[in-house]
Amino acid sequence: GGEEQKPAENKETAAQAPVKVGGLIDLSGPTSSVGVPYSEGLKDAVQYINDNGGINGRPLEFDLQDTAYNVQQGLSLYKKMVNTDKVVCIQGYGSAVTEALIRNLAKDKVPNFSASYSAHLTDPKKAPYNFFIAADYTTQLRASLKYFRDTWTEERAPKLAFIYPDHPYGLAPIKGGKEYAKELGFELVGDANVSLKAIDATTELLPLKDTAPDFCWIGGTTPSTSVILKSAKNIGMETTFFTNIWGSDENLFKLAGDDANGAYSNQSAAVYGKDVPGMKIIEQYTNGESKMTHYTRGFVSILVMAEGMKRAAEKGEVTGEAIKDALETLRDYDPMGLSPAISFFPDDHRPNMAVFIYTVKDGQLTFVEEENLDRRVDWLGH
Amino acid sequence: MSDILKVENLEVVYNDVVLVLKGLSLSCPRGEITALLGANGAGKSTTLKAISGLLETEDGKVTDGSIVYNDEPIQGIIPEKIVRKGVFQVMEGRRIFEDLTVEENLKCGAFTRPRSEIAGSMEKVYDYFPRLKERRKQLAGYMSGGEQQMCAIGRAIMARPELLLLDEPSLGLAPMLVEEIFDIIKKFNAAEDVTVLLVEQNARAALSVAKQAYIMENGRVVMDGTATDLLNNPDVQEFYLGMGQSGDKRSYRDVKHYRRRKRWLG
Amino acid sequence: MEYYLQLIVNGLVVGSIYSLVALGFVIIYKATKVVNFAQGELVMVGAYMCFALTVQFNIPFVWAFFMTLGFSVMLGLAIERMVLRPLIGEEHISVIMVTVGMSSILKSLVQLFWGTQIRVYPQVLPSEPIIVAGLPIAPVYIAAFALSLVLFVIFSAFFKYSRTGVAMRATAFDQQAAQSMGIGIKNIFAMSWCIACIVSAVGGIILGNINGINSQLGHLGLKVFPAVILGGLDSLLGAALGGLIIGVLENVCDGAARQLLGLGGFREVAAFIVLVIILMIKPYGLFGTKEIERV
Amino acid sequence: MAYLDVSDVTLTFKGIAALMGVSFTVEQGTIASLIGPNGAGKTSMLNCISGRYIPDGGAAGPCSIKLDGECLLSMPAHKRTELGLSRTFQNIALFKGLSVLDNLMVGRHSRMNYGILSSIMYWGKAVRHEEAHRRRVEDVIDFLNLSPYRHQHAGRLPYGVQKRVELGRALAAEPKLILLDEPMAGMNLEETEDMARYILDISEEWGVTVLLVEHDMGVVMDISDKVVVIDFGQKIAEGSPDEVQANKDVIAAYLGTEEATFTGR
Amino acid sequence: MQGKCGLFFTSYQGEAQLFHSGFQKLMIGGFLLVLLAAPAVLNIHLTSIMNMIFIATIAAVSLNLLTGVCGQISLGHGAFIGVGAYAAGQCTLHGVPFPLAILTAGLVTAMVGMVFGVPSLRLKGIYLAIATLAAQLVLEYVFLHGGALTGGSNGLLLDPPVMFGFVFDSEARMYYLLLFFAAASLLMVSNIMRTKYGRAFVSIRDFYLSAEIVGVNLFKYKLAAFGISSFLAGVAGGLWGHYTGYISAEQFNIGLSISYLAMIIIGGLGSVLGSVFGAVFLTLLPELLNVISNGLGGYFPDITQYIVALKDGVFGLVLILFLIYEPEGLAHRWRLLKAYWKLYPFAH
Ligand SMILES: Nc1ncnc2c1ncn2[C@@H]1O[C@H](COP(=O)(O)OP(=O)(O)OP(=O)(O)O)[C@@H](O)[C@H]1O
Ligand SMILES: Nc1ncnc2c1ncn2[C@@H]1O[C@H](COP(=O)(O)OP(=O)(O)OP(=O)(O)O)[C@@H](O)[C@H]1O
Ligand SMILES: [Mg+2]
Ligand SMILES: [Mg+2]
Repeated sequence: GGEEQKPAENKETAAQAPVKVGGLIDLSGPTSSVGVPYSEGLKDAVQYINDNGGINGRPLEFDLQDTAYNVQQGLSLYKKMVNTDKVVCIQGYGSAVTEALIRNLAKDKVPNFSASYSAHLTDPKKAPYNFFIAADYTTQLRASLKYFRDTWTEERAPKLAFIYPDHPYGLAPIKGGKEYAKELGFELVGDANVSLKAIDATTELLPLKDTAPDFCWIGGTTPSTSVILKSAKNIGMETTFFTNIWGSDENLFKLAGDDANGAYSNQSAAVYGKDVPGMKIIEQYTNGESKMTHYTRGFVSILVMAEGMKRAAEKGEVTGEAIKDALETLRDYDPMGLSPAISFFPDDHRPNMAVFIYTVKDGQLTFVEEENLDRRVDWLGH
Repeated sequence: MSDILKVENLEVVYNDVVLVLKGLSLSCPRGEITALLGANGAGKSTTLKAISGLLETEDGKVTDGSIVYNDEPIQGIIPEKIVRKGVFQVMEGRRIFEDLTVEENLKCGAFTRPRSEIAGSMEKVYDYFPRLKERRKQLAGYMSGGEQQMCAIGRAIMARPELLLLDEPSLGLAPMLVEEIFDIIKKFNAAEDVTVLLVEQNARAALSVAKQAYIMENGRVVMDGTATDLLNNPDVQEFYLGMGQSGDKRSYRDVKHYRRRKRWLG
Repeated sequence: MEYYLQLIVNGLVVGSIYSLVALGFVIIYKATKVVNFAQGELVMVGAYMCFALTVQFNIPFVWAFFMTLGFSVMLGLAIERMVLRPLIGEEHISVIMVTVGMSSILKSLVQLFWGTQIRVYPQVLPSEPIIVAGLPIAPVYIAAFALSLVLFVIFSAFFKYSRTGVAMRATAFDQQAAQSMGIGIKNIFAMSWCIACIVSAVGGIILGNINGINSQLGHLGLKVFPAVILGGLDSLLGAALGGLIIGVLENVCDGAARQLLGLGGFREVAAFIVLVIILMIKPYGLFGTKEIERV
Repeated sequence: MAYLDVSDVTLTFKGIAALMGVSFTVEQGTIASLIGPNGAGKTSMLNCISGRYIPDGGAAGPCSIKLDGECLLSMPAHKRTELGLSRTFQNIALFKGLSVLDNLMVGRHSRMNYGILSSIMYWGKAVRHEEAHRRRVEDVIDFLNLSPYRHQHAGRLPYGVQKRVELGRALAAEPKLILLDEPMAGMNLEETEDMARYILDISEEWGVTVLLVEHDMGVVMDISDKVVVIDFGQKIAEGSPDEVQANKDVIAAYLGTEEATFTGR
Repeated sequence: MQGKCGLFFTSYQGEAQLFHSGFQKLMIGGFLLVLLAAPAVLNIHLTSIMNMIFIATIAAVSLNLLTGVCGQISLGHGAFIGVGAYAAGQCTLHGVPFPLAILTAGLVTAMVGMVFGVPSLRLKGIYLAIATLAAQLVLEYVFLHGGALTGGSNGLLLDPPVMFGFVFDSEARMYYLLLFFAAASLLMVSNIMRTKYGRAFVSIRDFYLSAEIVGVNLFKYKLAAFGISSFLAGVAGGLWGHYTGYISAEQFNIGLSISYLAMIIIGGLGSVLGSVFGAVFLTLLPELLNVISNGLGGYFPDITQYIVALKDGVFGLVLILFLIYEPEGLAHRWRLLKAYWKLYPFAH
């Protein structure tokens, strides 16, 4: 990383033409409660890059726009950014917009770092210009399944149930997850759909309760997770819940209180205050005000993009295509410990096969371990 | 004998463009029935609305002239205040609250009166209109035109006004009911010594109860006098009572194709 | 079968929330003939107001509660004066759209002052569940249930017997005629909006106790439509029952769909489908008064 | 055989009887009047004939309303128009959003038959029909002296004119039988005379059969060939104006005094 | 059909024409020329905005026919657009030529629209509105659970339209395609409005009781209104899908339906021209807000999030202001302007 450059150099380089990056984030609308912190992460990271010499002397110019969870808005903004403002890279966010952009990206040769971690985006054949910095949803699910299987002591097969919203994002990992669960010898005992807007999940949980699962996957958002945990407590459902990165964050304890205790939470980025070099920088940029993991992931997303740009710059022109090629040369790039190491290959855009497994203990996310899977080809894009 | 209402060269404009009343003047002697006759669109209803303050909701404005009630000017005062002063208008076309019951309609009539009065007034209304008593619990909307008109006048009785403004009470009523209603108006006027300003198309009926009358043509009073004078006035007889020269009623069959229109010299 | 019983009980539980919000909706409609698409947002604003007072200015809850009611009154006045009075007597769709506009304004104001992140309420009600039909129920819901019952009784009486209530209905039907009766329609409208805002605020506070609040709380407004329409737009009884019925319908249909058809996520649509079927049989809902059409 | 044949029509609204076994006939080309106290059921009767209400029993059993021998009850309201039936309403029921001209054109709706495609293309049949029908409508406009209002929105016209437009709309449909519900209500003498004249012309020149509901006894007694009186949903008299005027029941139930005929104006 | 002053007609046909004075024809012709020339000067972003406007125009005018002209409030129009998008998408994915695909989309949507229009025969006003809201939600559900038919949660990826070997793969090319369809649908609706169908629709809106008596078959014509309106909605949807190249359930949510209603309200209920104005206005509004917020964002970097919060509010505010101060919509204002110029300089 170029973070050790001395301030002296910025002065002379500041004059150089900036590298333009467009941000298409839901700052309003249903997903904005996490979109906003994520965007803060992006902004601070850009600031950090620029404070440290930018892209080999050229500053990053970050144009953050609100997509308001609206595909039309997203597309129209994208066209403006690419055609009028000539951005070379996009920092994207929601699944709807990301999906809608796939082809335009390929056509315009502009990479997009999304926060929608759907597996099919990792297959360059389908989405050549899509990148992201966290293990895709399915991988996250698989990783925690592996973890539970490994820590499972009893004779009988562990019983597994899935709870997820009936929604593109919720459905994405289910198929792959179930296959792997069978492979690992879980016994699948049932599914339930809990809407992201639900205020109560008793009805959905009742049938599950009777099947007495040992583990329960919750794909959703923090509020829906909290509803599920509360309802579960309410009907006295005893099981181990685990969620993906959107399904639980620092808000969970606030919402669910003690009912959240014992639940597991996948994270792809370090929780605020974790003792890694990157966190020091973040603490400095947020002057100690605690941020959610979404912030950290935003931060990492910029770091990785910047790394790609720097490599491209060393080869020559910083174009979208150059950035893509450069990114595909990344091998175990470590974003200062803020997330598992990241690699991209020309035929495989899975950043890594690893997740941080956290558990909720009395109002805190406590780090358990980093679970690593092997990069199986048959999992690419599924 | 004093006038309870004095309207002096009143001018009313709708939507800031249509000048409808062009300097209209009239006065209502206390305790009497005064009739206001005139062709369609002459401005009769407008006059009443100007007095009761209901113009504002129709984007109409009093641009000139004065309306003096009990020796105090009342133009520009909001309707509910005017009602509380004792001026009550029975609007053209009944305007009853269709999805309220008859009883509830009457209740609304007494909105400005103390609660203690309601029961008593309601009995009085039922005395005037036994028909309403039978249907007290029925939704007013399902009653026939006549029954609705009774309800409308019943509301006025509930309000115990000093000055009652009636706009075409006979509209769409059967002959017998017309008489009945006019009798009741007369009774009401006598019993409660309420002053009545009566707007009518049915000149004959109106003049039969009124003490004095005004005739208006597009926005101006063109003739006034005691009811008897007007009844004997040949012009009135021809154009408002439909009598031939001979003085007897002329048949509608004989009305010629070509149409004459008498211009009044106002 | 016990499963379905539980579904029903739970449906009633969730339905009680719908009833609560629905009542506010019907009160407005009865008194002003306005179909209020901003009902959910009114609820949200109330919730946030109380949140701000209790958490941000840490005022004791009881005080905060009454201050919220006071604020709701002001909100009601403001809305009536600025938004709806100018539209007195416009057609259905205009009034609908004006409330739609209002809803997005309220939404954005909430986002402006409190951001989009999730806010959590101080627990004012005990969290120990109470067992009903073998199903533990959080006291929040009991409260909602009781509250909607009380509101229902109070306002039914109000609209039927009190002169103001009758006047409100009269005004809703024909404003000019009401004026000619000496009814101050402006006060009437203002009053009904205040009432509605208060009811909504209370609903919001109760909601806040269920799963915190965020800028999306307003969605509940949409969920309440089936309830009010099913019951009949102008019927308080309809709103109260409609809410419960929809709650149950959602649950049972959802459960049945999953058990019998293996369909997921049916909850969202179930209520609406049943609603349309019922409307085809009773075009004015279960208790709505049929509009009188004479020619 | 009578042109309009109403036999034993009964109509009840959840228990309340509006019409009880009313029967009467109207001969072709005549003007018949239907009178009676408020709430007697006159409008309800017109509604039954025009198809707004369906009498008890409906199309089942012996047909209680026949037009020119055809049973009306078996067909919906819009079909009856094609058969040559049209009407005006007690409270003005114009299409406020349309110009007078278009109101009358709608009146001809049942006479126009071209398909949606030619309408979308505005081509071929549509164009020809539109123009042809427009000519017919202009005739009506001339007849009723509506030309000055041709392009004005119906809703904004003075009361008297609106009543005329409504009559025009009914005429535009080329009716054989026209039902008029209190066409003179709320009109001043002059307009009443005009309206009376129009009705006479419709009947005499256009040969349209007229069924008139009106409270203005002056008009009714002068222009109608036959008067039917109903009270509380039951027919109490039927006959020539003079007979009816003399009928004790009618006087008791409706006219009040002989003079009443005069209170019309 | 306002009273024409200083304009005389020698034939009824002349009077029935869409554009009366030669001057009017000239203006329209000139305007069309400008539109045809536009892509040459507009940059890609602006062209794409124009394209969105064309699609919105078709959608708005179709909704206006149903809600503005026939008085049947629909909260499900967004979903109908969706039906069209999926239908057309499936067609082209299965190798059906584009024009045919669009036609099919229209017909399929018309069918769906009529089915969901059936309740309108018993329901009125707000009750109907809610029934259409149900349609909206049901269709959203179907989009999401349609399996292969709708691509379920992943949606469908579509290729740019191909007509007679010509590929519409650039904004500019799309522009002409969409311009054509928009113009065609406007013409179509205008024609309907000046023939018996249009009049029947209005009569149903204004006074359905007397409409029936006058001989309008309510059943037939209400369904016709739903059918025609949905047909156009389907066309708009088909174009939309192939324009954006991606269809997913969220795109056709209740919000979309609302915004179309807003368009016709702001533009003018029951007015073809109004639909255009509304579409233009509401498509430009967010773009405008973006420009403003960027402008401001330049000066105070931290306020972006506040501006974002306000955007929604501005939409609401505009809507309300229009309803209060311009209840008859932009079309009405336009008419007044025209009347003013017609009489100029003698206007007072
Ligand atoms: N709200 C309004 N806006 C504009 N013009 C109006 C309005 N109300 C009435 N007018 C016009 O004012 C004139 C007088 O109306 P008004 O109702 O007072 O007449 P009228 O004498 O009551 O007629 P009628 O006997 O039919 O009731 C009419 O030409 C009418 O068109
Ligand atoms: N749709 C309806 N529902 C319930 N009752 C009705 C309905 N229509 C009419 N009625 C009742 O039927 C009776 C006759 O009504 P109708 O309107 O026919 O009287 P009418 O003879 O026309 O009186 P008017 O001369 O005042 O118009 C009335 O008592 C009325 O209350
Ligand atoms: Mg009048
Ligand atoms: Mg009648």
